[in-house]
Amino acid sequence: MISVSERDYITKGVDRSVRADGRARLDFRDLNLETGMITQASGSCRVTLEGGTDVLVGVKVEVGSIEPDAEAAADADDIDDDGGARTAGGGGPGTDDTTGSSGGGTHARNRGRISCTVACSPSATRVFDPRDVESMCNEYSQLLNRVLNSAHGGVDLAALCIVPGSTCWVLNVDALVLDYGGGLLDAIFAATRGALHNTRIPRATVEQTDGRVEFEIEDEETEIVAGWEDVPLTVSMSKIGYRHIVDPTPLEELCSSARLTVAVNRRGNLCALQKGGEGGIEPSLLAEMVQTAKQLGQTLLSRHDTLLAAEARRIAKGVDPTGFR
Amino acid sequence: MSDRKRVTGPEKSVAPLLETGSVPAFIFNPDRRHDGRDVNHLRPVFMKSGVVRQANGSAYLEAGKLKVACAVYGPRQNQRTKISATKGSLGCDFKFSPFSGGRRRSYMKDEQEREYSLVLEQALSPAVRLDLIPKSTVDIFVQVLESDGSAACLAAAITCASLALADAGIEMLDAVAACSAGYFESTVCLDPTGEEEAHEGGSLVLSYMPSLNEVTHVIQSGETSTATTVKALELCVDACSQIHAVMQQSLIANV
Amino acid sequence: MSARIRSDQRKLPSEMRPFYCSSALLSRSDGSVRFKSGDSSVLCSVFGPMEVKIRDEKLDKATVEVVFKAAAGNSTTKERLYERVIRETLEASILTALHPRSAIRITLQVLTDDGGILSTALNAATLALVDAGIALRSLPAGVTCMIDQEGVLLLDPTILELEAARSTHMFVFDNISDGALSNISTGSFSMDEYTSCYDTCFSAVAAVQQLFRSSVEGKVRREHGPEADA
Amino acid sequence: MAPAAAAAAPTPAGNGTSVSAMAVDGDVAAAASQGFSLDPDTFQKIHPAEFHRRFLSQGVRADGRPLQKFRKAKISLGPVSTANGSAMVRLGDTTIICGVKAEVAEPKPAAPRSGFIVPNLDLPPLCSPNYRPGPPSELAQTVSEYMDQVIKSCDLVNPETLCIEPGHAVWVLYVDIVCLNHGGNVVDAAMIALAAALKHTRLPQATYYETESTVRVTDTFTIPLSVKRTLVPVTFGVFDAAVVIADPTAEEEAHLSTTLTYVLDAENGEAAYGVLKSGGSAVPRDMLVACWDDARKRAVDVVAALAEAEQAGNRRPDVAAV
Amino acid sequence: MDQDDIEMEIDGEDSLDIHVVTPGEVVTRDSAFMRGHGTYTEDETLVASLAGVVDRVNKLISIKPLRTRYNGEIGDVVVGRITEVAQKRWKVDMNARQDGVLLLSSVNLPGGVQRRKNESDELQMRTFFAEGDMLSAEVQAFFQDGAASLHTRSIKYGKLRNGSLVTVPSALIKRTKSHFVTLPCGVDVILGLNGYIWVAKHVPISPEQANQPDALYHNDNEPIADQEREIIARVSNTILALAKHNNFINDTMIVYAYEAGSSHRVKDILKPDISQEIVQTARAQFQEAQQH
Repeated sequence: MISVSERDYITKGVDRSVRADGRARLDFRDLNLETGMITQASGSCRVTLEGGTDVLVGVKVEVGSIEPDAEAAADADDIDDDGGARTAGGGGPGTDDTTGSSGGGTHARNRGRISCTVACSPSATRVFDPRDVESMCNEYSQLLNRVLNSAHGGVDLAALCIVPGSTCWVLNVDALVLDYGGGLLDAIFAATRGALHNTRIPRATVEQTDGRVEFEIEDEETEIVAGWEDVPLTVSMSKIGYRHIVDPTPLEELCSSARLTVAVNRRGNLCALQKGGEGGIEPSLLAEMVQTAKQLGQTLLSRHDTLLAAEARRIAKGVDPTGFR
Repeated sequence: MSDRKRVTGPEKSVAPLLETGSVPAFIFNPDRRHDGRDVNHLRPVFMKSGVVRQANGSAYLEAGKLKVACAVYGPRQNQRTKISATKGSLGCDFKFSPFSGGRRRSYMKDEQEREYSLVLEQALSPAVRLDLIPKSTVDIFVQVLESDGSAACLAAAITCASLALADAGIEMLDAVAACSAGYFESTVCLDPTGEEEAHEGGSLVLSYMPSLNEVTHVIQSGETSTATTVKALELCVDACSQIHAVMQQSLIANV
Repeated sequence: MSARIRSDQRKLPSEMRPFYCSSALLSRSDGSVRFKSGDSSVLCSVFGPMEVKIRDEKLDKATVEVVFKAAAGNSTTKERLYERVIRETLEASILTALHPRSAIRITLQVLTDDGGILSTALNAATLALVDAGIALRSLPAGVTCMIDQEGVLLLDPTILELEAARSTHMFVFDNISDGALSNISTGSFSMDEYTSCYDTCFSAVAAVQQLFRSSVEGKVRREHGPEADA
Repeated sequence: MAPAAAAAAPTPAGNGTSVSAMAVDGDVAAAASQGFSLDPDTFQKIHPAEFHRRFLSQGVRADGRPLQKFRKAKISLGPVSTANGSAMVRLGDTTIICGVKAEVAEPKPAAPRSGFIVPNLDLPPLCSPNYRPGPPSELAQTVSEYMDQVIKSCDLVNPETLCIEPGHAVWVLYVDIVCLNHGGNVVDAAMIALAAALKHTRLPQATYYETESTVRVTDTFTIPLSVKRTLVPVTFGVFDAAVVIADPTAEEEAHLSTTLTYVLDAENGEAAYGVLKSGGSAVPRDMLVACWDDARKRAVDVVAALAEAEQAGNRRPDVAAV
Repeated sequence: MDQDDIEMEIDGEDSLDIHVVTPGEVVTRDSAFMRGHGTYTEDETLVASLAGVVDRVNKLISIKPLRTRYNGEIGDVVVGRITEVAQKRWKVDMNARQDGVLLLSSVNLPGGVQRRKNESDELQMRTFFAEGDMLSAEVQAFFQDGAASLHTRSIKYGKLRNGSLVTVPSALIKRTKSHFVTLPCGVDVILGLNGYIWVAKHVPISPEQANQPDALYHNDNEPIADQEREIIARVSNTILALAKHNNFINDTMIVYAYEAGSSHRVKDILKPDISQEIVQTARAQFQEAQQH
């Protein structure tokens, strides 16, 4: 909840580019990141923001079967549904179709998939109506699924295939929001990218013996997730008054009439665009926000890569993570 | 777990696979698409309001093969107790009929339907004068009878729901029109069909209030450059204005 | 009729299986009855009039709830159809206006199913309502019959017989109306066959009604002692 | 007197106007003398049962139909091109759309050649304010179940004709019936839609490949289903345990003492595949027989509507009109 | 630590050390002590029921928990947010176990202190305080159920404007002479003992302005210059930096820390190393001042 005068104070501050915590409109808070603190997971990453937001992402790699429906759906004459599957993502049959079925759906048969869920720990969100939390988690899960499972999500899905047409790796990406202090979606993407960087997949060797395909999994030898560096980060912009800001605090989120989330990859391309919130945005402002987000995204990505490199060095040195201490 | 509240068939069934090579290769021609349009054209759209008798407002929309029905009930007493007293709320429910797509859909709401319900709410809320109906809710039910492109379906649902809201006499700042676009490399293709959708590199759905010149919702997937996205936004804004005109006509026709 | 012997040693197509009932079996419920027709048997318990959920509350009459549980397995739409038929049948017989804003809950548990389970359950429910002392306008009773592939009408068929049915019919009559309260017929049948099923069931129900009567008399005698006879 | 009567008389839409104006004359006189009258809409809201009773006592109904008149069944085939078969049926305001989707499943070991037909009626919250999102209502569940029992027991489609490869693969036909507008008597509309959609259903040519244990199909739907019979459901409502009305509307349904549904054979009205009467007021034997006779006449009309739809469908394969 | 050790130290007359106990730990077996808050007795022994510091006043032993929700005392100045407008009362979130209650009869209404309340006031309660509004108030009494009853019947209490809220653990706020301070940098700070701190532009109110009918409850902020916004933000961040390092908060501490951080940009104050440096400098300065 927020009072009228607080709203006015924040809105005018945003207009003047002096926010309540001293940041300018397009300043981010410091992002802290640590990887590999969950030993049972194939990969993990925790991202905290100054001011409370705390997100933990675990990646669990498991062997799954390529659903025969994937092909059917991708092939099915002229009808959408595979398009549906693209957005449905998570575990649903027909993981992907964007590269299409012109090749008789062979693509869909040679791919792994990523299944994402976002959950909120009750402590993080006790101020909200549980239903709002549920729909927010659903919205974010959907966006993660849609981005990561698309052809441009970064992760090389074809590399996750073990036996074409039957077996593949499934990356279960589970994001848990431990605390909420605004700017959640961007933090979830940052933690997801970090966790994928940290993920190690066991090596699978495929053998063919008299027509039967068998594969063996060696837990000792592992591989990194191919294409993690192409996973995009999101820049969420909140429209307050007639201006927009990044990385809002909870009170600023309450003052925001609309949110535009833009996923940007290191090639500087947009991978997703999604508006949230209850207000409208003029088309010209929308275009401007897209441009801004692209530039900010590039900066964020290079900063993120630096943090991950530092983490990689720490792990290489064998220094234990701080974890939850 | 099987659904005990419906007549059930065998435990598991799958859509059959097509014979290999039975589908002709898809070729995208920006000037002449499979249904004869070029990339800057929408499918001809038909709308009619007032189709569900017992609803407070309703509408039916047809664009090519795509068919969507929507009914609006309310404003009625809010079921949720803990809701801000000063504003009303929209309850949106988006459902694909089991037979509406390539693969049979379950009656249970899947992730996509839940997401689309949320998008529907987000796209319509900026237009509805919720401040005038405190403590009440307006329930919007959208049923897709036949789908031909999921992005196009979402856009059609938003347009159709907006028409139904107008039919229900619910005060709005402006009617919301929505349209979809697909990306083929750097080409932006308006209102892609299901077949095109299966081959596109990404898509965008834009909801727009023409009179107020405000975008109420936008959602995009797939990788594009900013220039392409901006182009798509412009194209969709124009297309939404066209759809808006059809909405007005159909409302006037029903008066 | 030929000396055809039915699947369970009954001699005649129009012969019913022996049926019994025993009441006041369960101490927790307000009324309970086990009704047995051949090898089909159903246990029914009645609770009420009692507190009703606000959602189901009716201002001018009692809410009748029926729960039907099959002998094994989870409830499906089949049980739901049975529940609806039993509820709608009994709602018309119970004097619901006597108990506004309250609930009467009827729970039916199939113990063994050997055909005609819906009519057996309905009979159990009627008697359990009587046992619970709930005011009734009349006593509905149900009977099932079938027509086999040769067109022979068999009354009160067993499961084995039902497998060869061309059509099956369940009728409910009570002791005051001159018509059917409920009827479910499926299969393939002609109008003549339908009317003869109606007639056969109508007269068969009289026998069930007779049992109802003696059961009620027995109950009264037990509870009130010899003065009830006076 | 006359102006007061006009104000108080519920005016039916059709040919019953004069009759119904008379129907309430007596009361109107009484009401007018007290200087009190109600307009028809208000009267219907306050005393809905009485509102209908007055009409029926004069042999006419609120929507202008005579007691025994059915609403015309409007049928169109193939409105949904994504389905293997589909039909849309309208009875007055009631609109129902039925789509058949074919999928492949393993048969049960006990019946290795038998396919499945799975009918379900969906009454979504869209169609009426009485339904809320969530599990299907009791009506939807029980009608679905009854339809399932009827089509199984009358052997509408021989399940063995749905066999692709004995013991390995059979067709499952999901018959999903969605109500878009609940204007009363959804049972009739649903079953007509089911019968029409099944007749309209075409399956692709399917081949079972043993090596990969999959079924592959051609991309065109060509093979019609062998539907043995045409079912025609006919529903009557009984008002105050005595007045029989055909094909009740949603407003009438709320005040009926019982309903009576026959499922007749379209070709031979002597034969039936089902009767459903669940509780409520008793229906005497002669009423049952009389209604059956009326139902036969209705069956003829429905069959004609079906035939008309088939012809229209042959001319234009995907007719779509709501 | 061995149980006996604790007992020994507590029994020892001049023990000034801080003792931390955890629930279930025996505090003392000496039956001469009285059971206070956060303890219970079992078989003549005094056992801790909270994790915290042992606090002894003569014979009374209580445990001060390390972290807890705010426990009000009569006379406390608190800052709160209206959560609900109810019958003749407002519910106020004040970081306590229960929402505080502000009765309609405990507020000053426009039109002078002496004005009688009437029914129309009940109907327009939202024009005084609406959901979300911030206010400062004093704890006046406690209800039977433990909820605090607040009042704003003083010119210094009432609706808060022209600034923003900072939240810190309530234990860090020290009780001082005045919780309303105007810092040398020209910013007003209200240190609510419940851990809510209001930082706002200093707006002097002349008596005649205060008598304007809508002076008490209007929602309009004064114009605030960018410079002033930055100072408010700086003070807010300084307070958060102090809280981050578990330092107590009072006006002098804020002033010291404010000065210590003056060379840094506002948005950098909360960076881990900078905040640590600021707090350390401020602490040193504070201790120095204490010694003089």
